[in-house]
Amino acid sequence: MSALLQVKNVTKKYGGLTANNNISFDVSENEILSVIGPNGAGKSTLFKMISSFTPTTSGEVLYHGERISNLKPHIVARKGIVRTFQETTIFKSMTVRESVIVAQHLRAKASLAGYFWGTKTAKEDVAAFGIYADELLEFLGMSSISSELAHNLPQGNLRALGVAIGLATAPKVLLLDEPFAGMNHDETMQMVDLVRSVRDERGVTVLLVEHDMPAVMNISDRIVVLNFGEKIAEGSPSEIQNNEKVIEAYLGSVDDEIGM
Amino acid sequence: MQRRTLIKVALTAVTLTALQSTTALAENSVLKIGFVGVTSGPAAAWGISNQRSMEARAAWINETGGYKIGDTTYDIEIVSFDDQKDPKRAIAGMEKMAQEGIHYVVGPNVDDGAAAVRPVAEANGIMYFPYAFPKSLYQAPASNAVLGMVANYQSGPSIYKHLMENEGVKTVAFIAANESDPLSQRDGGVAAAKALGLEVVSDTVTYQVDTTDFTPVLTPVMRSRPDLLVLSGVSPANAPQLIRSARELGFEGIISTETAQDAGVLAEGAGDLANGFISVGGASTPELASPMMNEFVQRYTDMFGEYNDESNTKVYALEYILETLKAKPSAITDVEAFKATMDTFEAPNPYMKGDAKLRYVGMTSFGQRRQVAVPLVVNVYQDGAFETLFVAEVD
Amino acid sequence: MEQILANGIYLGSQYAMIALGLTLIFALMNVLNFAHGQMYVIGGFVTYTFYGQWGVPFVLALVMSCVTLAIIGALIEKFLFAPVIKGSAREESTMLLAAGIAFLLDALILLIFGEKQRGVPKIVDGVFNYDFRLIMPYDRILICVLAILSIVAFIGLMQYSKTGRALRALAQDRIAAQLMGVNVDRYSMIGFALGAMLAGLVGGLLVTITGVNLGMGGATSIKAFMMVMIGGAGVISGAIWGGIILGFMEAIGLAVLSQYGDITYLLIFVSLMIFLAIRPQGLMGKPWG
Amino acid sequence: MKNISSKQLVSVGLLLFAIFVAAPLIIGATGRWDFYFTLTSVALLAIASAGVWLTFYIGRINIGQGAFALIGAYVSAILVVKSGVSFWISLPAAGIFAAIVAIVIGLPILRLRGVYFAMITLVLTQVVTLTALALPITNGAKGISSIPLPSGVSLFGIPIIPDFAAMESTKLAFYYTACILMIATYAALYRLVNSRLGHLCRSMQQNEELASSIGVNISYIRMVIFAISSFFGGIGGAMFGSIAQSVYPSSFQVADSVNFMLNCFLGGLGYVFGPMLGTLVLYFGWDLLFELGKYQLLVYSIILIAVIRFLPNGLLSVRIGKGASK
Repeated sequence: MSALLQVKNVTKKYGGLTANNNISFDVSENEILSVIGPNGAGKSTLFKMISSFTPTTSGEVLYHGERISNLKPHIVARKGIVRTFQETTIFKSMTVRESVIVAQHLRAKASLAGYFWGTKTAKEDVAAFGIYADELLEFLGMSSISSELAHNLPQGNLRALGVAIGLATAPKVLLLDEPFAGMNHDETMQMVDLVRSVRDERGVTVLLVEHDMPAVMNISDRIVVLNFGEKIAEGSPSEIQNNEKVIEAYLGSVDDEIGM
Repeated sequence: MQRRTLIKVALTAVTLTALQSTTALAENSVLKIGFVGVTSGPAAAWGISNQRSMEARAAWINETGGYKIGDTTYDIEIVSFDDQKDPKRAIAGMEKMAQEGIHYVVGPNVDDGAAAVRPVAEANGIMYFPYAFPKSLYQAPASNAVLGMVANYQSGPSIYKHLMENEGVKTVAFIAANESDPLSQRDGGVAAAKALGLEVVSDTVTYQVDTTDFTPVLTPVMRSRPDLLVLSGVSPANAPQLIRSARELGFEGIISTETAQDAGVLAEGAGDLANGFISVGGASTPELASPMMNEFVQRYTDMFGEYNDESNTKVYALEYILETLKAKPSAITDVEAFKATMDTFEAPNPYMKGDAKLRYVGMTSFGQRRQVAVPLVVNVYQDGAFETLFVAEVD
Repeated sequence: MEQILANGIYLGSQYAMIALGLTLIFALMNVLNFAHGQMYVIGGFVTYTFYGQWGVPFVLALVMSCVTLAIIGALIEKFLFAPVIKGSAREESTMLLAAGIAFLLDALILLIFGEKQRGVPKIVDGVFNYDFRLIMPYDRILICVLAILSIVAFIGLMQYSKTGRALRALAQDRIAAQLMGVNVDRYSMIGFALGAMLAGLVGGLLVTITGVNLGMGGATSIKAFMMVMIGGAGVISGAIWGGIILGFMEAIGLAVLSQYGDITYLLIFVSLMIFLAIRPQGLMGKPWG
Repeated sequence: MKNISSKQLVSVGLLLFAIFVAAPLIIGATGRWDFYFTLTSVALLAIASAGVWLTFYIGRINIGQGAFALIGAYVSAILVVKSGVSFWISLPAAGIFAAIVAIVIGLPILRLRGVYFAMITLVLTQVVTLTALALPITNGAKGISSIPLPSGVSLFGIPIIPDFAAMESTKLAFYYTACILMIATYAALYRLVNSRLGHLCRSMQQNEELASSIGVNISYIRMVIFAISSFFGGIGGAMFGSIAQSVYPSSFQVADSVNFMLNCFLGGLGYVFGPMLGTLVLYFGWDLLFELGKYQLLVYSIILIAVIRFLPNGLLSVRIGKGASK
């Protein structure tokens, strides 16, 4: 498989503090890759750099060989790399369906002025948005809550809403920010299934940053492990599970979580 | 919501009717005279002294049986509108006056308001008496505005000339607030001073209207060491502060302004430092005030608790309107008759000793008689009161 | 040069005090208090009434200003801001309330204290004059010292007293403060009263120099906003720096640019806009959404 | 796009009826001719307020609309007086110029949020006032006065010299012009808010980061919205200049900017027609309290405070009852 997304020697410094040091790895097409690491390992920073929400200090991120780091977030999104957020980042006073419709911005064919005047293309767009939204919500099993206001949703649904908003943009790569955080076992399992079906049925490459070891082991094709801003390991779940450095990094604090 | 609105509307209605019923008790016919000016906010002092002098005079007239114009005796009612120093509101105020059937309005107090109400006044046949100096308001083709006081381009030269001749003033500095009226007055003052052969050593320094501390503002002016410091169009609030700061910075020359000031305010704000400050006033200094002026001051004080020396000038507009109407009763509803009367009108000035006259002037400045002949009384402040420096006439 | 420095310190110290009260209220409740200037004016009028009219000693009159404003502030918080904040979908609604209160206070000031400029007798006579290079009347020096002392006292209060610690906790994180056992409602009221009191105190102090009139309110509020912006909203040290910087900008601008007349403030405003474009959170502030 | 429901159609019909039939009839019946100017003012201020409301819609508190109204007034006045352009051409020109200025100023300041944006726009009004005082083309402190009436007015057959019959129709002409402009503004606003651009604005108002993650060019949309907002401000200001036939640096002040903001708050930020209602209530309310004399401001402010105290989400929140749950 060829590399779809390449992270090349990416470094981020905040003043004297190095959050990420010289990190490189590739993400292949149609794979689920997880970035894990203990608290403060630099996962979030890396995630933000890949989605261009923060610039790199040095190094670059390539998509199809084209640089996507240090751009504006919306431009990266236009290229097909879309991130999700943790649950608090939603469109609070929109319904689920409205959120998903708004999120189809990139699929619009008409111009903004076209929508204002109500041209034919715009009308077709609007109709298409609705159909796609309903289809997507059904796919995600969210049809029953499609007219709920987002801020009234329980936490589990919020996560799914985040994924729905991300998927509504019809991304090539979906970047998920701690999709399992704060979930109980059942919810986690549902989410795992969801993420998998996103990849399997929609052909979306998934890169996720996560804390929850069992879920990551379960879902990932490959895993990249960070510690203190450095990449310490990369490989399949079973390789990672037996990697000395990883065990050392996680020793004590989160032993039980890894289940070793 | 509906209940609440209803209550609100009901309350307003009740208050309104209550107020109206109190004014409807009079037996005489009522002659309404309008006032559109600023009676709230930063410049409230200008309008309030105006409004109160009208109200005090009206109450006095009504108490003594009314005002006889032609065969009818009228009670005078003052209808005031607070324009908040906003030209848009001033238009609304003038519309309101038209609505009340008023043809004679005092105000507005500032240039922009006076210019903004012009279309309304002309369209509705309203004569108005602004306290604003732009000449275009009074020159043809404009014809409905009558300048209610002495303009700075008229008083300035007399003051400068007096000071040149009597005090040996040779250099002058101007300072003005960064606002339309004061800046225009400064420019007028500078031109007048230059015409008289004075050397203008500083005329660029301005201050924000909201300045509270004038030391930094005045420091560069003081460096030019003028003989005379002119505070162009200074508001009564700023005058004492400016005087105080100038004196504290060691300024020993003369300070003057061409607007009316209040002795009490100067005494409180600058104390002895204000001694020698020259300003333009009406006729209430002991040397000039007639018994009627003294009674007016007394009645004003009784009515509002405290007199304002700015009212010396502002009492005149109402008097002019009434006297002119008395001379030409048909003008009550016909401003053209009023205008025609203005050219020849003359009546004794009740507020001044001697044989001063009320008449319309302005031929020199405006080419038509669109200014009330207020005596140009130049005052000098001394220990809490004004003394008359000299009196001049405007033509 | 000495004169500019002295003017800058003098202006800066009084501005900093004005900004402190505003920023305190903002930090605690996210309320942009449009009525701050009016509170300052009331402080001036109260001191004027007690000291200037009734001959009460100046210090006592100052205390009366503080007490009056603290009471007004507490009442406004308890009966207006607190319920509106609770009932409103957006916290911006408090801006409308603050503006309404500014109108109300303006109306009350006009009715109670009148439209005239008011001043009080000088508290100290004489002018310090160093060879005409540095001229500063003694009363200004005294007020400047008093202002700096008040600022120090205020910082001390915020830093070391129980109330101050509670207020700081509240400013940092309302919910966390509540969990820590801080009585949020009570301390919001205390904080608002304290902010209003600061406005009253500076009003009382400055009436001896600048006098007071009802028009000062709105302009004072806007100046205070600018200082808070320069320093960073809701940060105490920011308010102090903002005040000092604005004071010096005025002192320098008025001295250097005097021959161009009208443009000092224009330049101050424009440079402020440029500054904020580069550093949106002000000098000391945290980025705030 | 939602179809317009019959209820909405009825409301719009009622509004049009009120403006074009009921108001003139009532004024005619009661003889309160001065209400024409009051209503004209309301219409024009509502146009400017609509702009402020629109910036709220992308989550920015705009206290600088007075600046753009002043710019609009000056552009129109300068074009009419100095270049002899017809007022009806200067009107859109004023709006467009205001929009261009908004884009230039917006580039740096639209990055600011919350109180910072609010306060910098507050300063903006003063900047424009001071600039108008300093520039030669605006005639500095002397302002521009004696601006000719809009040339189109001659169509109604109005001489400039006062004439009773004629003056009433000047009022009427301005009233209708202002109302038509207002209706056009709100129709455009309604359309905009319910079109894709409006949805994007809402998404930005609620979360700018999330909006940019779904590919919305937030800085571009901010700019577009701010430009449209200022366009409205410029139009409102230009019309006012034409009615007053004069423009001064103080024609629009900080107080006006604050009032525009208050109009929006009072009407309710969640409702397109909120600013229109807010303007009507605030401006008309002040006029109705005229009889109270020196207590006018006192009563006005008490009523204002009472409304906010009991309806913190704006007047329209009562009717719809939304937003009460949070």
